[in-house]
Amino acid sequence: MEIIISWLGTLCLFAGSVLAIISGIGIFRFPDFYTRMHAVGVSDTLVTGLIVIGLVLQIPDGIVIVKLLLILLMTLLINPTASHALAKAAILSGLQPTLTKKK
Amino acid sequence: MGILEHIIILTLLLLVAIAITRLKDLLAVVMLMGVYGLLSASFFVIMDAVDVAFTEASVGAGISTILMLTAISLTGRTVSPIGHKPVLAMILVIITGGLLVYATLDMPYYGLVDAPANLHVSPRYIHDSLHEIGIPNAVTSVLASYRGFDTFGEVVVIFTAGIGVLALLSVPSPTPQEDTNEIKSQNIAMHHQHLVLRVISKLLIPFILLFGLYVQFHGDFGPGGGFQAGVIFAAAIILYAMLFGLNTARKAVSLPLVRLVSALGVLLYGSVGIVSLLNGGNFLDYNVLLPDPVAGQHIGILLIELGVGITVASVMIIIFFNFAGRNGHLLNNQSRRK
Amino acid sequence: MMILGLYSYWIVIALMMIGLYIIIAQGNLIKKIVGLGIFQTSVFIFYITVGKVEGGTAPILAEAYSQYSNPLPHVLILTAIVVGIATTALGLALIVRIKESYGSIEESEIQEKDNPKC
Amino acid sequence: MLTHLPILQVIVPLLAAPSCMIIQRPILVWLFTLTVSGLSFLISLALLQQVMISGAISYELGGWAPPWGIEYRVDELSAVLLLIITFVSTVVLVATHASISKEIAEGRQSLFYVLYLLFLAGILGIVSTGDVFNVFVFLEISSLSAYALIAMGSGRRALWASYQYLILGTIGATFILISIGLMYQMTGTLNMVDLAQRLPEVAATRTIFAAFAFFIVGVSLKLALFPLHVWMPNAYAYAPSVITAFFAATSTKVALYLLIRFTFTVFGFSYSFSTLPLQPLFLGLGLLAIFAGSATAIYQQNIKHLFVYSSVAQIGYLVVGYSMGTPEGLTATLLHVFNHALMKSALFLALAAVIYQVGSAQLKDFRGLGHQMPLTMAAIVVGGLSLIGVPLTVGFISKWYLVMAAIENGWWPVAILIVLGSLLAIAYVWRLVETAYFSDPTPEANPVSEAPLAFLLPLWVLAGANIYFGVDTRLSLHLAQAVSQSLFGVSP
Amino acid sequence: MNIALETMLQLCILLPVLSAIGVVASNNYPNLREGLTIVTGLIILSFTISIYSSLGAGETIHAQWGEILPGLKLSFSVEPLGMLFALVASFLWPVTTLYSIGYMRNHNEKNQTRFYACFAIAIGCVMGIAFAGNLFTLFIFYEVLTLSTYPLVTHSGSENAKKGGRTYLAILLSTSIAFFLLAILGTWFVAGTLDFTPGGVFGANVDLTVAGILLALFIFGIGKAAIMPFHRWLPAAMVAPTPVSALLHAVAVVKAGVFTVVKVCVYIFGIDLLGELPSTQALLYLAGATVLLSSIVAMRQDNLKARLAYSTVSQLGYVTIGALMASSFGIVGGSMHIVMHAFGKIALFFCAGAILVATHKTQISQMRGLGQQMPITMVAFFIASLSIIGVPPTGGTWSKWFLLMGTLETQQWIIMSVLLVSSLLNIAYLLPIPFRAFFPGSQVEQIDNEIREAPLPSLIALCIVTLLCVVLFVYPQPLYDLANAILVNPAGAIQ
Repeated sequence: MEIIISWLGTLCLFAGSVLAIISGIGIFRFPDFYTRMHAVGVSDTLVTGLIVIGLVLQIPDGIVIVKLLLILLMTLLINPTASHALAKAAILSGLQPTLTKKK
Repeated sequence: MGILEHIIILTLLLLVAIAITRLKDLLAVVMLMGVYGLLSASFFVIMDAVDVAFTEASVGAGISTILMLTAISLTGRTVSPIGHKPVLAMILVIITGGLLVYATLDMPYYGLVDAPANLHVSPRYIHDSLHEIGIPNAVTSVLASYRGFDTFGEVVVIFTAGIGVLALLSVPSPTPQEDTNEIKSQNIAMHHQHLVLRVISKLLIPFILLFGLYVQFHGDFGPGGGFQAGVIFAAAIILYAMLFGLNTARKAVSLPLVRLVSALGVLLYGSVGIVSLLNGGNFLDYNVLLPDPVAGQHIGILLIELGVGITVASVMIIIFFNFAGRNGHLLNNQSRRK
Repeated sequence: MMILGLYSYWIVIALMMIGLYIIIAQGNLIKKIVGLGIFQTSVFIFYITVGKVEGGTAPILAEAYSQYSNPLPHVLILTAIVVGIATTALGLALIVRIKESYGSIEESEIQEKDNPKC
Repeated sequence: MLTHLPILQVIVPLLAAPSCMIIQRPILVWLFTLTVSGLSFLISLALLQQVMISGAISYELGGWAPPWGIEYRVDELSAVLLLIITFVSTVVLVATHASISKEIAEGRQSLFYVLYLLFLAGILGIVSTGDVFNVFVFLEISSLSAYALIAMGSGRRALWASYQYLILGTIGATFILISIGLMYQMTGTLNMVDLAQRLPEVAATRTIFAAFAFFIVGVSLKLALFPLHVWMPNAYAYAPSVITAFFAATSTKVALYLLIRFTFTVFGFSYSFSTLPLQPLFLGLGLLAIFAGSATAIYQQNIKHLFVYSSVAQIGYLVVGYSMGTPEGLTATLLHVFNHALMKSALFLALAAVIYQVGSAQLKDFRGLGHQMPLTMAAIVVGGLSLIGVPLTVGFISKWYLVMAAIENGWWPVAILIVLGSLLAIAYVWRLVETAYFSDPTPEANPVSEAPLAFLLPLWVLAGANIYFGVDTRLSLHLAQAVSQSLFGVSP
Repeated sequence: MNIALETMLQLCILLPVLSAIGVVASNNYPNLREGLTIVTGLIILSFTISIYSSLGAGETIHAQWGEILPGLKLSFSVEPLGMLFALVASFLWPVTTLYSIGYMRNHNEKNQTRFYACFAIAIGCVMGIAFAGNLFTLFIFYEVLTLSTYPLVTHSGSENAKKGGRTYLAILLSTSIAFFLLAILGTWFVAGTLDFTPGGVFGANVDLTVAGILLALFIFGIGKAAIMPFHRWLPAAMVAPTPVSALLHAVAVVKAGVFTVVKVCVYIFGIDLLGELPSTQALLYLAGATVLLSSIVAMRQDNLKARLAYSTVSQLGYVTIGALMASSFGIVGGSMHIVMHAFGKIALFFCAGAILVATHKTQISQMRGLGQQMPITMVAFFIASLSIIGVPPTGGTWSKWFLLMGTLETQQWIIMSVLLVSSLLNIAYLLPIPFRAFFPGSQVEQIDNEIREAPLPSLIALCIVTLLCVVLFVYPQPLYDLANAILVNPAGAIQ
């Protein structure tokens, strides 16, 4: 049983890391501000989620789990807000999304 | 163990630093500065320096970034390229660096257990502090008791900075009449813009304050202490000011009061020392505060940490408010003006 | 062995020097302050590296561990960090005032404003 | 309470500073500050007397024995420095209220006093602490308050000067921090006495050499030793007048104290002077400073600049005496520390008075002041003669000892150079005196009256001291010799 | 009166300072002010005389004013040479004051108070120099003398005066600080004492080269002795009001210079050592050169005061020569010349001043035929010139005579010829003035009868000093005794 849980944890951690890398690539590859932000904003939340869960599964210790879950809660709250704020700032400062792919 | 993380983090630090030298956009520079702080904080974690990491994260990545952002919002964000080739600077730097590298050649290797630094003074802190001070966090006990006077100096330094900023930037606060009008208009303007932000932050701020208090009083047992707590506390207020407008925030925490409080923090710290003087001990000797020395140490550390927290928080607030108040506008209007 | 034992110091020195270089070479006042920050932070890293003990853990005493890293450098650096932020704050305040009264934050422009002839 | 004097010396002004925030009203704050400074002057007197009787006093902060706790250690050198600092500060403060009320906006005056006290506490702490890291902390307290105080000066140039000072000063402080780190790494201690015992074992290492080099560079920056003096002229010239008087008299002295303290107490004389080429380096730089400083001073139109450059030269004298590495040389240096503090505070205070009355301190504004402000100008003349080193002034005494020390070292050329250096002083002092006494005021200049008593009183206390200690040298000489003997470990 | 001699000695130095204060206090009452000055002068004169007589009675007088640096006291003692100088100065002070009252008032100068105050302080310093018991004390008063006379030189405050003052101060201060102070320090270092001791302070086994260097430093350092190339200040100082030039630049300052030279030669080096030093000869020739060159320059001056100034430079050379010849005759001649030249030259300056006041003429070429209007002045001028030249019946004869004896004694033929030639030069640049005045020669300009003699006080002073020039010829004995005593029994008493 232990083994399976810890393996699940490892899996989550791995998946999270891969996702993180992918979103990192996304930042570079995507054409304009908004799409890049999309890449980060969406995936990051998921990444942190996965990693936290992974850790929880790895370390079965009461107080630690509580702390981790708190962290998860915070990120779930803050990450989207941050992306929202970014996008808003971009719009307010008059940055137009490029709808057609640049050549 | 360790080598991998080392190389990764240190290389990242190097990259960031180099990027900073080359960049021409101050906003990016400042952001990278924050990244640099965060990276070094995580490096400190690897180095077992959790308290330092905590502080560096809250200061290097937090407050100082905010201050710099505020500053560039006032000064503009473009850097005009340097005309001349800084050969002299290069030479100077190379000489200095060369000297340092030369110095390393006789250094004890990294992490050596029996390096002189780890043999002479520090063993006592590790072995005896538990029954001399009675709190598990050796860093806190050294910080607050063995070298308590340094910490007092540190508080005074931050206080000095606060006074200095006041002396440089303080502007007479607006008359209540126009004040209220301003607030109204701003509120209306902002309410539409920042609904989400406001809601979320309203949600968060209590948590932040709570966390601040936790850090403040948990410092004896885990990482944390007055300084980090103060910064976190200030961060909450700053967040509030950013979203609800400086003047609203001024309503919540009046600057004159904050000034007074910042002084009181230092005085609190000092008076602990004075009391121990009067009880017949030396300055900052907590053993004499209570009949039982260890209990005395406890109460003493608690009080001075409180003093630190109060001063740091209030000074940070002073600094930020004076920066932000420098140009009558609200802070986040800056981003539009760029 | 020497490389293994000292490389971290060398990288840290490199960081310090980058900071110092920014301070001296850059003409933009804010960038100088940033350089100052990097310089100081790197010095902090150096201190902390000195205090690290192989196989040690964070100096929060518990029965579980016997080997701890050296707490003293941590304390010193806590103080030093505060000093750093204080300096930064003051420096930025000065810059804001300079911008207001000179209308620029470029060393060269300010200097030629101060003595126009030369 | 007597046993607590060393710490009281520092925490009295340190705690007084935040208390000022509570008082608020400038005039009251001023009186409060004055009282505090006077009090710490008394404390320093008591300390000096104790030290002279019983030798160095050690005080364990927090009751933790060094090297685990921080130790305060007041020996002859520290005691003398404390005396000088507190004396000058008190005297200068008398004139401060009047001068500040014209130079600084009403709302910021109380802040000014807070910073003043913080600076005072900072340098007092540097001088009395026995822990190298504590030195760094208090160095920063004093520096930060110094930047702010300078920036409060009139005009935008003050801001720019203060910024430059901030950058260079911080670099200097960080260098010192690096040096402390290296020392700690090699010895594992931060306590000066302990360091002194443990350094010799590792003295041969390249690390300690680097530590030494970094310390020297850092402290030379703070000391404004030529050619690292670039920050000083503007910083002092554009600071509020009283601040210039206070800084010029004390802050470079404190840097010199650090230099002496580290090279003699921490690294040890033999290491500092035998193993390393410290002597020729400082001798050369000192002589350069003397001539470069004086030569630049001659061409200044702003009298504040003029005297600041002369300070650069005077620092040169100090360093030359120090570089001799003999008890006589050190005695001469310490005498000059004492005497130069008297001269410069008198001169700059007089300038403050002139600025208070005339509004600026350009050379042309001095035309005819000899008749309009006789007492102030007379004080300037006394100070000037002292700078030149005319008999019956303190300047002569220190110059006499400096030259004697050089000759006893067999350094005839140096002796000659020192003497020639003082000729340059004639040039720049006399330009001022001549303008003040023998040229009539420009027609458009409106008539000026003598400065108020608030200036004249402290001014003449200082000018009188300039003459008194030039005639009766027992006190200053006794102190200087006691200090150098204690540093060289010779029994007095 | 029965005041202890020590007290008198100290009062001689203190009184002038006190009177200076008094002068400043009595700013608005000119009569009180000048009266005070004269009275002080007379008191001091009486003091010096009584000290002198007691010296005859064979007492030794010392006084001390505490220790400035360990081993360096402000000490005073009376010995013949100093006595000589003190007598001259203290005698000429009241006379000059008398003169300057007439001069300043007729010339209605401004800042007269400052003038009298500095004047008094200057004399106090001169007294201090005369009675100084060691080099240190002497140096201090020497410097203060420089500073206190600077305002007198710059008195008028005109651009020209300021320039003069600048040169004056620059040369005097810099030479004294750069060389004199260094020499003193060197002496202190080598000999371990600065007290004036008969026969010199250096032991038998002193390094001659070092001592030689020190001597050179002394001779150049004592800028007031106006040895070339450091003589420029003296002509520059002629921008001062005439009484100042008269007292200070004929007597006090310059004589303080040469007095110091003699004193150093006798009491620091001692003439025996002096003879052996390598540098002595060279310096002797330098002094000779000074004498000749300045005389030649003097001939080419048309401004009377300038001419007198250069003549002073050359006459000072005599004294230095006398001192450096390291022979008893030389010393006697030199020290006597201090006195003789003092009287002669002050008389000449008084005349110049009188002419200036009466006719506002400064150029010699304008003075043809002045003899008719101001006979007394011109006669005085004639006699004084004789004294400077050194022909009977004037005091100058004796000093020149002893100097020549000295050259004979030491076989300094070159120096001897220098002395002779320069005497001829003196004739050439001094005598024509009175001659032209009385016998204008063929081209007689019309003479305006407006011109009268100078105001009475000045005239009286003028006559006194001129008379003394003659008296000193008839009755030089006490002077000679003093001068002789310098080497015979320096302790003091004269038999």
